[in-house]
Amino acid sequence: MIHDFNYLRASTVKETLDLIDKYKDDYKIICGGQSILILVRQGLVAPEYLIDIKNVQELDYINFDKKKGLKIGATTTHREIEKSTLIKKHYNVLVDMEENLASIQTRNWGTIGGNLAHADPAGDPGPVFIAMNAAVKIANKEKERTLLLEEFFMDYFETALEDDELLLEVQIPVASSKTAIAYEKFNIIENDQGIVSVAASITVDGDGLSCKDARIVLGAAASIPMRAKEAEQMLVGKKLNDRILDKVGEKASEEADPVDDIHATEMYRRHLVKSLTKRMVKKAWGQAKALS
Amino acid sequence: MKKFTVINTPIHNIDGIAKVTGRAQYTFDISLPGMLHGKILRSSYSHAKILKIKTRKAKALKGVKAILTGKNTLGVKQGIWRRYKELCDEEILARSKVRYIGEPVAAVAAIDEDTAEEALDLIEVEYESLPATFEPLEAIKEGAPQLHEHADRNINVTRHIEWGDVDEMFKKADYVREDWFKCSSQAHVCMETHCAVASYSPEGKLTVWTSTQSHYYIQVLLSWMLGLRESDVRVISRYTGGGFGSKFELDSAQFCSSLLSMKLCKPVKIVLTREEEFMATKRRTPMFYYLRAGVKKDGQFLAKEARVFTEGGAYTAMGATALYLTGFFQTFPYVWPSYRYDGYRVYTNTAPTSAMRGFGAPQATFSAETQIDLIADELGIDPIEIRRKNAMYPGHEVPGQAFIQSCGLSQCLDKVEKWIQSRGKLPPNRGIGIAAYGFMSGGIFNWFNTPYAFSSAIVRINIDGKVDLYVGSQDMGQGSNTTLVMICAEELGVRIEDIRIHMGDTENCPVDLGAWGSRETLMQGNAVKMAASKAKQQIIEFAAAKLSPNIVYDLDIKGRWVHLVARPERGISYYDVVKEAIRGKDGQPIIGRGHYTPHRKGMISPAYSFGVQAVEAEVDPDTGKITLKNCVTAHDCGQVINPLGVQGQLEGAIAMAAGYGFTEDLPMDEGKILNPNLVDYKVLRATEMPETEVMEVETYEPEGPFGAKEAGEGLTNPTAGALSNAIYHAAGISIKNLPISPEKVLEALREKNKKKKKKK
Amino acid sequence: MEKKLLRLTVNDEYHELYIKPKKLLVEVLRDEVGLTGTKRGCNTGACCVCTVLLNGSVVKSCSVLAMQAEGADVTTVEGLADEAKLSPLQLSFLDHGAYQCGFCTSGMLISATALLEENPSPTIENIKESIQGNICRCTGYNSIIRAIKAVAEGKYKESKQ
Amino acid sequence: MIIEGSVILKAPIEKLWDTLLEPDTLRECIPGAEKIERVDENTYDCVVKQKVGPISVTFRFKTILTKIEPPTHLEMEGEGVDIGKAGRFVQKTSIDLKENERGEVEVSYKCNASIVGKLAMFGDRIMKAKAKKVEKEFTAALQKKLESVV
Repeated sequence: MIHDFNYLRASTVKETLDLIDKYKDDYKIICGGQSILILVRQGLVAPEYLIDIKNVQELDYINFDKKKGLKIGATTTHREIEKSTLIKKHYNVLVDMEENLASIQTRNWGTIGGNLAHADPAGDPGPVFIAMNAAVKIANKEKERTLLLEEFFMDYFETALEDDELLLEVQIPVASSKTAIAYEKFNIIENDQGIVSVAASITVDGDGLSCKDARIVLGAAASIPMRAKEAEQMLVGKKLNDRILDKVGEKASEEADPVDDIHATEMYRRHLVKSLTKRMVKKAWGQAKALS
Repeated sequence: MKKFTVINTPIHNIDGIAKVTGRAQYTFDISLPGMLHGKILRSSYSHAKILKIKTRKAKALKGVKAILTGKNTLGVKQGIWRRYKELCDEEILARSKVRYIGEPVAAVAAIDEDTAEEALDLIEVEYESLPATFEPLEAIKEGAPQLHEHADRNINVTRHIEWGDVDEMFKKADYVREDWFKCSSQAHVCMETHCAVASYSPEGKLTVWTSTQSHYYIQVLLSWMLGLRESDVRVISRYTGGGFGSKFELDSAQFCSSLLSMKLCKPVKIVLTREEEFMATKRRTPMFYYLRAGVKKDGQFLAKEARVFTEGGAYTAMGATALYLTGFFQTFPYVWPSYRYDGYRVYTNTAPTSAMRGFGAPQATFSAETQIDLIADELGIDPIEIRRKNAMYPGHEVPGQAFIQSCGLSQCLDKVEKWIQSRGKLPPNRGIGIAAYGFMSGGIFNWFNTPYAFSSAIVRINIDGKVDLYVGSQDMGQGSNTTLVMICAEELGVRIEDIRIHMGDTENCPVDLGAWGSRETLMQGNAVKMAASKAKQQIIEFAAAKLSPNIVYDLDIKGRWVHLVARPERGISYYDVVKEAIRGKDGQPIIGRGHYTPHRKGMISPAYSFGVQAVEAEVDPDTGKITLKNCVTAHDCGQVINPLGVQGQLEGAIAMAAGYGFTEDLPMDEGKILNPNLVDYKVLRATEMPETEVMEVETYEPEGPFGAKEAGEGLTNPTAGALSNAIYHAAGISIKNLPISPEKVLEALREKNKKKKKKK
Repeated sequence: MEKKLLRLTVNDEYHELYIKPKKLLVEVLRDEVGLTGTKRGCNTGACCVCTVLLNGSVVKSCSVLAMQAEGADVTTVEGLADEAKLSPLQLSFLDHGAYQCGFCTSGMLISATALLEENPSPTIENIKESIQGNICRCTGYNSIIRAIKAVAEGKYKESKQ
Repeated sequence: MIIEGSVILKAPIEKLWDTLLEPDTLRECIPGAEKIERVDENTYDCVVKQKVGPISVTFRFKTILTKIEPPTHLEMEGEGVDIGKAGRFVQKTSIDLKENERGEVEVSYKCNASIVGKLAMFGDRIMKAKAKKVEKEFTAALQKKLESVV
């Protein structure tokens, strides 16, 4: 049952921040509402004030600049990202990721800001954005701040957002011309939430043979989308071969901290982390090599 | 002239336009003036005594109109197996004890759903927790907590089937193998959840709109539970949003809304939430299967022994039928010279398990067909060959159980074999598995103890030639209305648009037991055919008088043309005859009545469908993930009535049965279902459906209308077994524990590799 | 809780309604506007039987607060036919038996309508993706896919009606 | 849902036993414990608050010691409800203390906990994850607390 709430519709960022500040003791933000509404409907979340930012047009944008990179406003829908020609051209992995994110119905109404703020460790954008070294812009009434997305996620459904803060934008830096990113999630039903997911970003050397930089991010394998940093390190300076892939997969699997649930045991999740890590590193590496 | 004019042409569902325009009104859509909304408080204990229920606070809530508990009922223990008192064990609103999480303990009516739900939180129930038991193999042990006083060791029903000399035949066997199988539960997931709108009037009449598969059963069970005369309960069900076996027993929405409405004399609507649907409505019966089979070197079947323990849940429901049918269909569709079956249905503190599409047969087919492939492999015999060798054939008698009249199994095997050959060499990690199956066309055993014919129909022909067809069957989407209209049109010699069907209303329709057990085409179909034939006879009598042909000529009607069979051009328009006939009958419309009850047709069913299904699947050895590629079915449903309907039934069955095979499950923790929502319960989506192909093998079933048999549930039987065999042939692993999750596949692959290494 | 004004256009008809802010779009369509063709099948936004077009895009009307549809154009299954003239998709669904119990049908039709609006010549893969979220427990989807494909292939042009 | 594990501590077994039964110990170690009071010899009144993202629950429940075999074995069970009616919580726990030859004590515990109600609808995944986290924090805190006993 949905408990009654006061509905407040904001149309600008300023208006939103004022409302948040005013009602910071007992409010929730709703935008696409694809996650929060499920909880509200079960009566598990019952805020006094619901602040609707769906109409905050100024946060609905996708901007690209060759030097500064990509900026996506928080109220941009998944579908806008999926269909953006800019993104398709420069960050195709995001299109792949979005195409496999839930149903079209969800992508049409759900927003990127809402997805990140909900902080489900099984969410798709988190791992991919972290692999891209994304940052988020956050503001309260007083000031704005920027922090790396990997520092934004704190725990299951917990973020670094303070009670008076609003997520404004995702920022993705320009990647090196020799970087490629691959993402895959494992599920039984297509477009379902991943039982485990892995994003890998590989930057190759000038010769294209060895790895200059690597980022491996695991989804649904811990309380937050997590980087497998030791596994990443094992790749740097190395040439790609099956042995190293095996080792990197093993390491990522060790680093993961998954749980047992009805969809998979902890052991199986670790196995999936290993398999997907190997696949994604190989795939990204192959693509990066093709770039050079 | 063609053999048929209507039958065997693809006809879209006659309810179609209402459905594609959103005009079809389901119970979920019904709203009556002054209607209240009800909610049900359910037990959060798997086993507990109810000490006290305090409703004062809840009653004080503004907008709450009534709160009822088990104390406000007549205290009847009901059950659908009415013939046996000890199997009537469910009160629906528990009076003194709850036996599963989700069992109703109180019902609230309020001005809206939110208020009713708020009231639930204010009802205080004092329980005394009791030790509980959840697994049949535990619950049956001496000393396990007992659910019902009458059931020692929680044994609810036992069933023994035996023929031939099993022990002797085992001695003759060259090869004997034993296997254990575990068949999981499954949720029906009707898109329309259980719901009812009940309206009681001070005259003493109760009208209930509900989403059901059998308005007759609901009428009878409600009248029993509420102390009303059967005819004072009217049950209406025009459109039902899916049934699959979950909607022919009395449910909590129907009972509680009726009870509340009787108290308040106002309409009360109760719609179960999806969570309630998962937790507290009935589900497919989980089974533990022990199988021992003895065969000759050349693959000839000799002896089979089966022992089954089913997780019954807290009440009998239709579980007694599932227990019998799984034992019977365990030998299907083969000739086993000797067979011994012992089934035990065990009460557990879980939601009751009952009927679901296939009714015990999918479990039987999965275990039997998986074992047959293991036997074939061990003996080096081709899977098709071993099945062909032992296939049932027309005229076969299953001793003491059934007589097989039509049977197209061997033609089905031929067709599927050809298809497999056409696939050529498969890519790595791909395999094709087959499973043969059969199913009944309606049940014979009268456990409900109905004094009525199993099916009845009335045909009334009006002055303009329009035919009113009254049936008691229920169309829940399977298309029985269309099938019956086609049968009626064919028999009468008119067109589909000449017929208007009336169903789903106990007040206007003759009794039929409802849409379950794949009974409508054959049983209701026979009744319709008989009614139409009787009406037709009257028309022909008039036509004969008018045409005055030589007495040796025979008359018939086809395409609205009443004519001499030998000289079709000599005839008279159907419309003209009808007009005159009615005039000649002193203005009475032409009426034909039909009915059907099987007599002398064995214990199970008057007729059986047969088929063979091949599933092509791919296994990812890295993750264990299964992908369905193709699913091809050769099916003998006798004379096909509506090819479009058969195809729809087949494809729908594949989606549901493949889900049973590898994605759907109801895991529990201490009796609590862990995935009571459609996020965590994995139903196949469009993206998971394999390519499907249906190959009809037409036979003529003497007992069926125009030779037709069932084409509904049987199709659910083979898929899990065929999938399990496909995985066996793709990856060399046999998984005997449903659902075949990627994790189980991976584990089995590891085991296999370990053994391989050891051998080296 | 005080009711608030909601203005929206449903199937080309303008409505001004006073609703509790907690009402979902599906509830307003069914209970206030009186169009019961749109169904509900779950409480978790997982079955898509409640799919409607909101400003031309498919959404789950159970996962949109009605207040969020302020000023919007909504199309439900009741808006697909032109009086008695069924839309090509509706006709094709009939011919292909692309429904059984019919409870998911309105959502399916709306999803398919949106697909063909955006992509008049979809592949089978595109069709599957477009109805990926919509659960149908009866048909096994393949008849629905065939029905949509037939319309995309031009088999239900105006003349056919 | 079963949570089990063990810690090895260097302290006299009797002392560990006594500390374990102190309400303060439990209050300090159970994450989110707001109140744990001994009502009688074998009964504790507890209020534990838990939070997963936007969802907060406060379980008010009784814990009864059902088997006490000092200083090696303890069994308890409890049940209660969320004050917001989000669910009913049931737990059964056994704790074993075992001395080894090195003079250390292995404290092993097994808890079978279950939540029924709206909260459970939220998903097994989250519940399990939360339980794992609570367990980790509990073990760490208990270890610290018991170590301080020495």
